[in-house]
Amino acid sequence: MTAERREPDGAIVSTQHLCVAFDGATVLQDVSITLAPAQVTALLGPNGSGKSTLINALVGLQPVQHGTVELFGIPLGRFSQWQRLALVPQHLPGASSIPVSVWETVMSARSSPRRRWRPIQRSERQLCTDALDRVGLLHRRRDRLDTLSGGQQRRVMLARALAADAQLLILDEPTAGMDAQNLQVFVEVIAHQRELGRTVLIVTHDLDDIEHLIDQAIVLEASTDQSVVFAGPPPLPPSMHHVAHHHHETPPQGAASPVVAVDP
Amino acid sequence: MTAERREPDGAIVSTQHLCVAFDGATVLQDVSITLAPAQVTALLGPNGSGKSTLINALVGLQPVQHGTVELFGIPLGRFSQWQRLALVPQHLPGASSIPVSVWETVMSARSSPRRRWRPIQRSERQLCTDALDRVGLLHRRRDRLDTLSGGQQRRVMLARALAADAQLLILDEPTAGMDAQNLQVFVEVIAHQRELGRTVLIVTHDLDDIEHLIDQAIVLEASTDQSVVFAGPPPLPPSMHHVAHHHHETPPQGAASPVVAVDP
Amino acid sequence: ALLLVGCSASGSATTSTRSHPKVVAAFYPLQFAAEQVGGSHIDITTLTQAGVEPHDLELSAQQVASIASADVVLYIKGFQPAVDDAIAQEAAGKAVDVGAEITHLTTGGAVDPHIWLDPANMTAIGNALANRLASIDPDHAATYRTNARALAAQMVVLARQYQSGLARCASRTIVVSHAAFAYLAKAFGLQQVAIMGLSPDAEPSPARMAQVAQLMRADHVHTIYSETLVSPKVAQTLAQTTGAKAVVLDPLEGLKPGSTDNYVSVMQANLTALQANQGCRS
Amino acid sequence: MGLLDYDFMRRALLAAALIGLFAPLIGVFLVQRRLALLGDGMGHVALTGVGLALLLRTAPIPTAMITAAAGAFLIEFIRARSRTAGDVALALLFYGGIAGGVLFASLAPGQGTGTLNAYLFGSLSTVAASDLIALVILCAIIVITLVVFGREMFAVSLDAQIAATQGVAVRSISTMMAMLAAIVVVVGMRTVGLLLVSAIMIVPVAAAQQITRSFRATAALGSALGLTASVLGLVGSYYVQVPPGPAIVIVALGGFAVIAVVAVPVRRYRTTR
Amino acid sequence: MGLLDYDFMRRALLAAALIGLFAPLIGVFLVQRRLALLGDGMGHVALTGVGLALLLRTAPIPTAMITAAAGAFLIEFIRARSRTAGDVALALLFYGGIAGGVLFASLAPGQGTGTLNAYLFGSLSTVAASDLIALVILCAIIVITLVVFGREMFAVSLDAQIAATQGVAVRSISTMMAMLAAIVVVVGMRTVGLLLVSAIMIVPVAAAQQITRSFRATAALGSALGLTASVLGLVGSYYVQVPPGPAIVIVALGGFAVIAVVAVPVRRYRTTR
Ligand SMILES: Nc1ncnc2c1ncn2[C@@H]1O[C@H](COP(=O)(O)OP(=O)(O)OP(=O)(O)O)[C@@H](O)[C@H]1O
Ligand SMILES: Nc1ncnc2c1ncn2[C@@H]1O[C@H](COP(=O)(O)OP(=O)(O)OP(=O)(O)O)[C@@H](O)[C@H]1O
Ligand SMILES: [Mg+2]
Ligand SMILES: [Mg+2]
Ligand SMILES: [Zn+2]
Repeated sequence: MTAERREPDGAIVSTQHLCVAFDGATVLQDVSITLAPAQVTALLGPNGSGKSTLINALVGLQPVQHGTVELFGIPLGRFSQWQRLALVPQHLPGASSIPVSVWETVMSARSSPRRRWRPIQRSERQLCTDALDRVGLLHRRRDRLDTLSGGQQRRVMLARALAADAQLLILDEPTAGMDAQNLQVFVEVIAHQRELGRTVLIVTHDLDDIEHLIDQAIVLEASTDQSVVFAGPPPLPPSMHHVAHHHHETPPQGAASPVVAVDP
Repeated sequence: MTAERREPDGAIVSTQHLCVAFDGATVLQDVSITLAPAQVTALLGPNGSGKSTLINALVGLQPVQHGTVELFGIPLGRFSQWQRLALVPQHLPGASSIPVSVWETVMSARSSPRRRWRPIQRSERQLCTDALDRVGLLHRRRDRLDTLSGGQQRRVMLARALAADAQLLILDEPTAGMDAQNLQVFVEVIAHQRELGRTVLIVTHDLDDIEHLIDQAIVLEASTDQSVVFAGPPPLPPSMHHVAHHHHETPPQGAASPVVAVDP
Repeated sequence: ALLLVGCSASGSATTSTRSHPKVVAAFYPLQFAAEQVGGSHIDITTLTQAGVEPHDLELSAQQVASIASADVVLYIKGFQPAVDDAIAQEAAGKAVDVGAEITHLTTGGAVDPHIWLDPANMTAIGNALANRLASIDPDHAATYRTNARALAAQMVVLARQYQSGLARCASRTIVVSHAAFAYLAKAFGLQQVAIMGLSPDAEPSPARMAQVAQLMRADHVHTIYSETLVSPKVAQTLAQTTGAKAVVLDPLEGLKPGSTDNYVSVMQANLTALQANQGCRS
Repeated sequence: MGLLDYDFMRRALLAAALIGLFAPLIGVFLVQRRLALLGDGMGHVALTGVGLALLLRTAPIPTAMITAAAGAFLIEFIRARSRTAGDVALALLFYGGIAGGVLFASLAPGQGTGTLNAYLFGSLSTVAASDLIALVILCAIIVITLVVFGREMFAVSLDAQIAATQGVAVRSISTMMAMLAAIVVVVGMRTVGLLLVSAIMIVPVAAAQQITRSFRATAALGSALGLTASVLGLVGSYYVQVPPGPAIVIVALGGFAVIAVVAVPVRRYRTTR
Repeated sequence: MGLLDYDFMRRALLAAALIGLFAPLIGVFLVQRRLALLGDGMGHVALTGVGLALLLRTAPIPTAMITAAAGAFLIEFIRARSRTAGDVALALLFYGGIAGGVLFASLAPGQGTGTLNAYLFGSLSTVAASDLIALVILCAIIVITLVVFGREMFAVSLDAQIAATQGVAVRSISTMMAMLAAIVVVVGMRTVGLLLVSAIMIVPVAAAQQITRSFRATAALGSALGLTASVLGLVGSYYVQVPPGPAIVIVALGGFAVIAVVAVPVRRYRTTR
């Protein structure tokens, strides 16, 4: 890995009383969260509770009505060290007019303005190769991105974020549509990132898969005075179980409830 | 419901020795499957095993190399009763140049050539209202589709398929990115469809959620002589557990395995 | 780019053969003048084919080659951009800008290129060409000068016909669809009212059309002149509104394809049309 | 007023109102299919058709109509056969149309583009009674097609793949849309001018889609804006002495700008796109 | 051969080769950003600039350059500010450009579009040595910009939102791309003609993208096809006696068709799109 490995004392990400509204309809209300260094945080909440909106607000893609965002201790408005974070959005890229290969997609993680005057380093290529290899798609690197299956494309986007070699990883539903084996790989990837001291924010609807990796869970709820209804280390309080665990409300033929399952 | 409720004796969908290849690379090999009337089938398999490709082949979006497809007993080439099936694709619609509302998206399910000369019926509007209500998005019907959250858009696409009031529902990963509560709604929707005698084909990576509804499971595997490695009623044989169940390979802190779990 | 420096004049070095001088005319009226002056002693090439609107001409490589190897190129500067460009590149010393000899009229601030519609200007064009031909082909200098005088005589006759033909007319206002006839009008004491400007392909404004219609009513004008190479719709519409009739008046920017007319016969046809429709007594 | 004293103004007003009202209804599908510049493209193709007609000595207007229809067909063919996006297919046709037109013109000795123009370009101030009839027929065709095929056209614009699984004949409906646009352009350019017809299909729709939330509302607002711009622009051009076509287009663009300014407080999100 | 005896042919060949080689490198970004018709649009905007210059009595070419650059800026502004897709923003500029040009021309009395054209349209057979220098400078600008900003331009074309979170100045880079295209078009139209420069940016890229699997390969193949078409078309036009610009475009379109036919057995999938 090329990037310096610093362990800042302060928060990697923090927000204070964040409010976001669309066309007058408030989506996020008074959100104050903190992501500590080298922690894995799960962002939970039902559909439409504002998880993606929060992420967009954190990285400056979404103007906010009130409140502040700080990245690496710097207010968002003055933040410029973008090479320190990497984002995987919820939506897959749409159809492209010009063919784009898997390799080019991953390599595009390396195109920050800081690297403008430098030719591509051998180590950067290595980062991309490693990232693609890690998600098991190195053999597809020469293929058009849009000829890959949905789950494969999602893994390419993950590899792209890994190739950024950033201290902060923000992943919006990275496991949606992933098969069990790749989910396993994903869990290993996140564990490895945590070992490297990286901070990770993961949006998910199914905590079970990654629960053992989670240092903190943040639960959003739509249409409340305070969007954040829980923030702290797992396990979640029983009343919040429904936003984080999929399939235990209708126990299949009387199955034993798994670990955190304290069904309402 | 307006459409006639027929219960055909023969298969709703059947394929014989289907082969599909892209640019010479074979994706589906010798696929022969049958969907019986009023049955719910789960289509399983790892990423890239060809689930979406198979679905596209079934509905004629994907030319096939060898083999035959029959819908409602009619060879695909001569099939014309398209109002009898409804499809939810894996990918969400991309950005649209012209704003499209949720209601218009759902109503577009009613635009088959057969209804060309008929004005929209009151009953058709009712179907759409019911479908949107069922997925809990009736209050969003006037909003632009692309201002909805990912999970909400997916539910709109489901409502669209329900509004088609078709005998055969084909759903490609309908539950990806759905929260637990909506998953519950989804399970109820499918149960209701089965009661109505509808045939349903669902692609999923996590059988647990819907296992109790499943009459048949079909498991695809990439790069084998025969793409279909299992077809029959659940439970799956232990060796196939990995394609259908998410989070039990790394049992979180020694949890009890749920029902079908016979881990390899 | 380096290999091009220093050989820029080599392309035209092949013209020293003592055959007929090669004359390139940019469009029809210049071709006519060349034919009259050069007769059988020169080879004439015309860049604008019959029927083509000359304004937006494009040149093929062969045509540029013909310009490059010409001895004389006749053109009107500022009228056809493609020709201007080619001459600047290939024939700077050999070109004759026939407009240079003429006092230009300006229509609304722009130089009006339609000089050929005044016969006197054709005489000037003929003389300029004869001088140039005489200098490059001294053997036939006398012939060229004689021919130019003959052209001048023809033009004098034509001008006299116009003068007498248009001497006593009920109306001296000619309403035309595009402003091509300023030189003709000035030469023979007519008043040009154009619905559109110098370019025939602009859309007329309703305000201008209403103005012209009012003016026609006030001046009792009963004719609107449209042209051969451009749509007559404007003239027709206005004619319908005012109860006038639409008549063709040829601005001679080119001949129609297959036409056997020449400059003089077209000009005479124009005169006949003007006489008939302006209420002229001869 | 004086404005309606001239029958050419009365005809112009009627023609402008008709085209302003109905062209955006086609335009909304063009924008959705990324064919916003189809109008201009079709103009070039029609020009090629006239060039061809002069070369072959056939009747120019029908030939132009046929080439434009063939162009519409070709766009959909290119889209379907080669993996080429709509706007790229249009660009191919566009540049092909110009190149073809110039080539034909230079091959048919004595036929310049000026001659071509004479066959094609109308203008609002010179609309004849017969042109008005053509326009009314055109509007009737638009309305009937939309009533009968509108739902299928919408489904195809939304998602061609899903539409195909509903039994919609995607290729035919696509081609029909492009053909309809081609007819509008060719009839329109003959009567009210190419600039006006191709711009009025698109600009009001572009203005409307900034604040609407549905396809239907976009079409309706676009149509209303088209009508307003047509009437305002034409009346303005009567007083200011400018050609009416460009005047109407400028008014419509002004409408876009006004809505853009008004819409900003309405939607303050979306920093990049 | 005889062909190279004329130095105007040597200059034409060099100009065609340069533009054929480098224009597609810009075109590939235009196609990706759905601005395939930007070339023609910029031509119209530049025309408006000349109209304005005539009205204000300023120097036409610099004014055209400035309006084209302003146009490029405006497209990105419209995209960013109003929720308007790239092709629609282009259409607005396009129709606005024509309407504005005609209006200015009609306001500056006695200036027809013919006068405007004189300032803008070059042609391959009349390229001057000074034009060649402009072209070489242009190509140098293209190469340098691509080397320095190419990666950021690619990231923005791929996904503007993600690029923004990488610290790429999306608005600036977008505007830079459009500006670059505007410069190519304005310099190109003066020297080799508008049709040729705007078509050669797009057609070879459209041909290439049918069979390539990466952006880089598309750019490279597009560039190679552009060069081939330029040289073949120019040489052909010398022998067949047609204007060289359209001839080159037709050859490039032929390349598209050939690749489309060759590509069908390669990719037999995708019935609708
Ligand atoms: N551009 C927009 N305009 C208006 N409303 C919007 C816009 N984007 C999002 N919303 C609304 O904001 C709410 C939150 O959306 P968001 O995408 O953040 O939800 P989410 O928590 O990520 O949900 P999901 O689990 O479905 O991804 C939703 O109700 C959505 O409709
Ligand atoms: N258009 C195409 N061209 C070439 N290869 C393709 C194309 N579409 C799909 N493939 C390949 O076919 C294989 C199967 O793809 P498919 O989308 O059917 O997988 P899937 O089972 O649906 O996977 P997922 O669970 O990720 O959705 C993949 O390896 C993919 O790369
Ligand atoms: Mg989300
Ligand atoms: Mg799939
Ligand atoms: Zn003229």
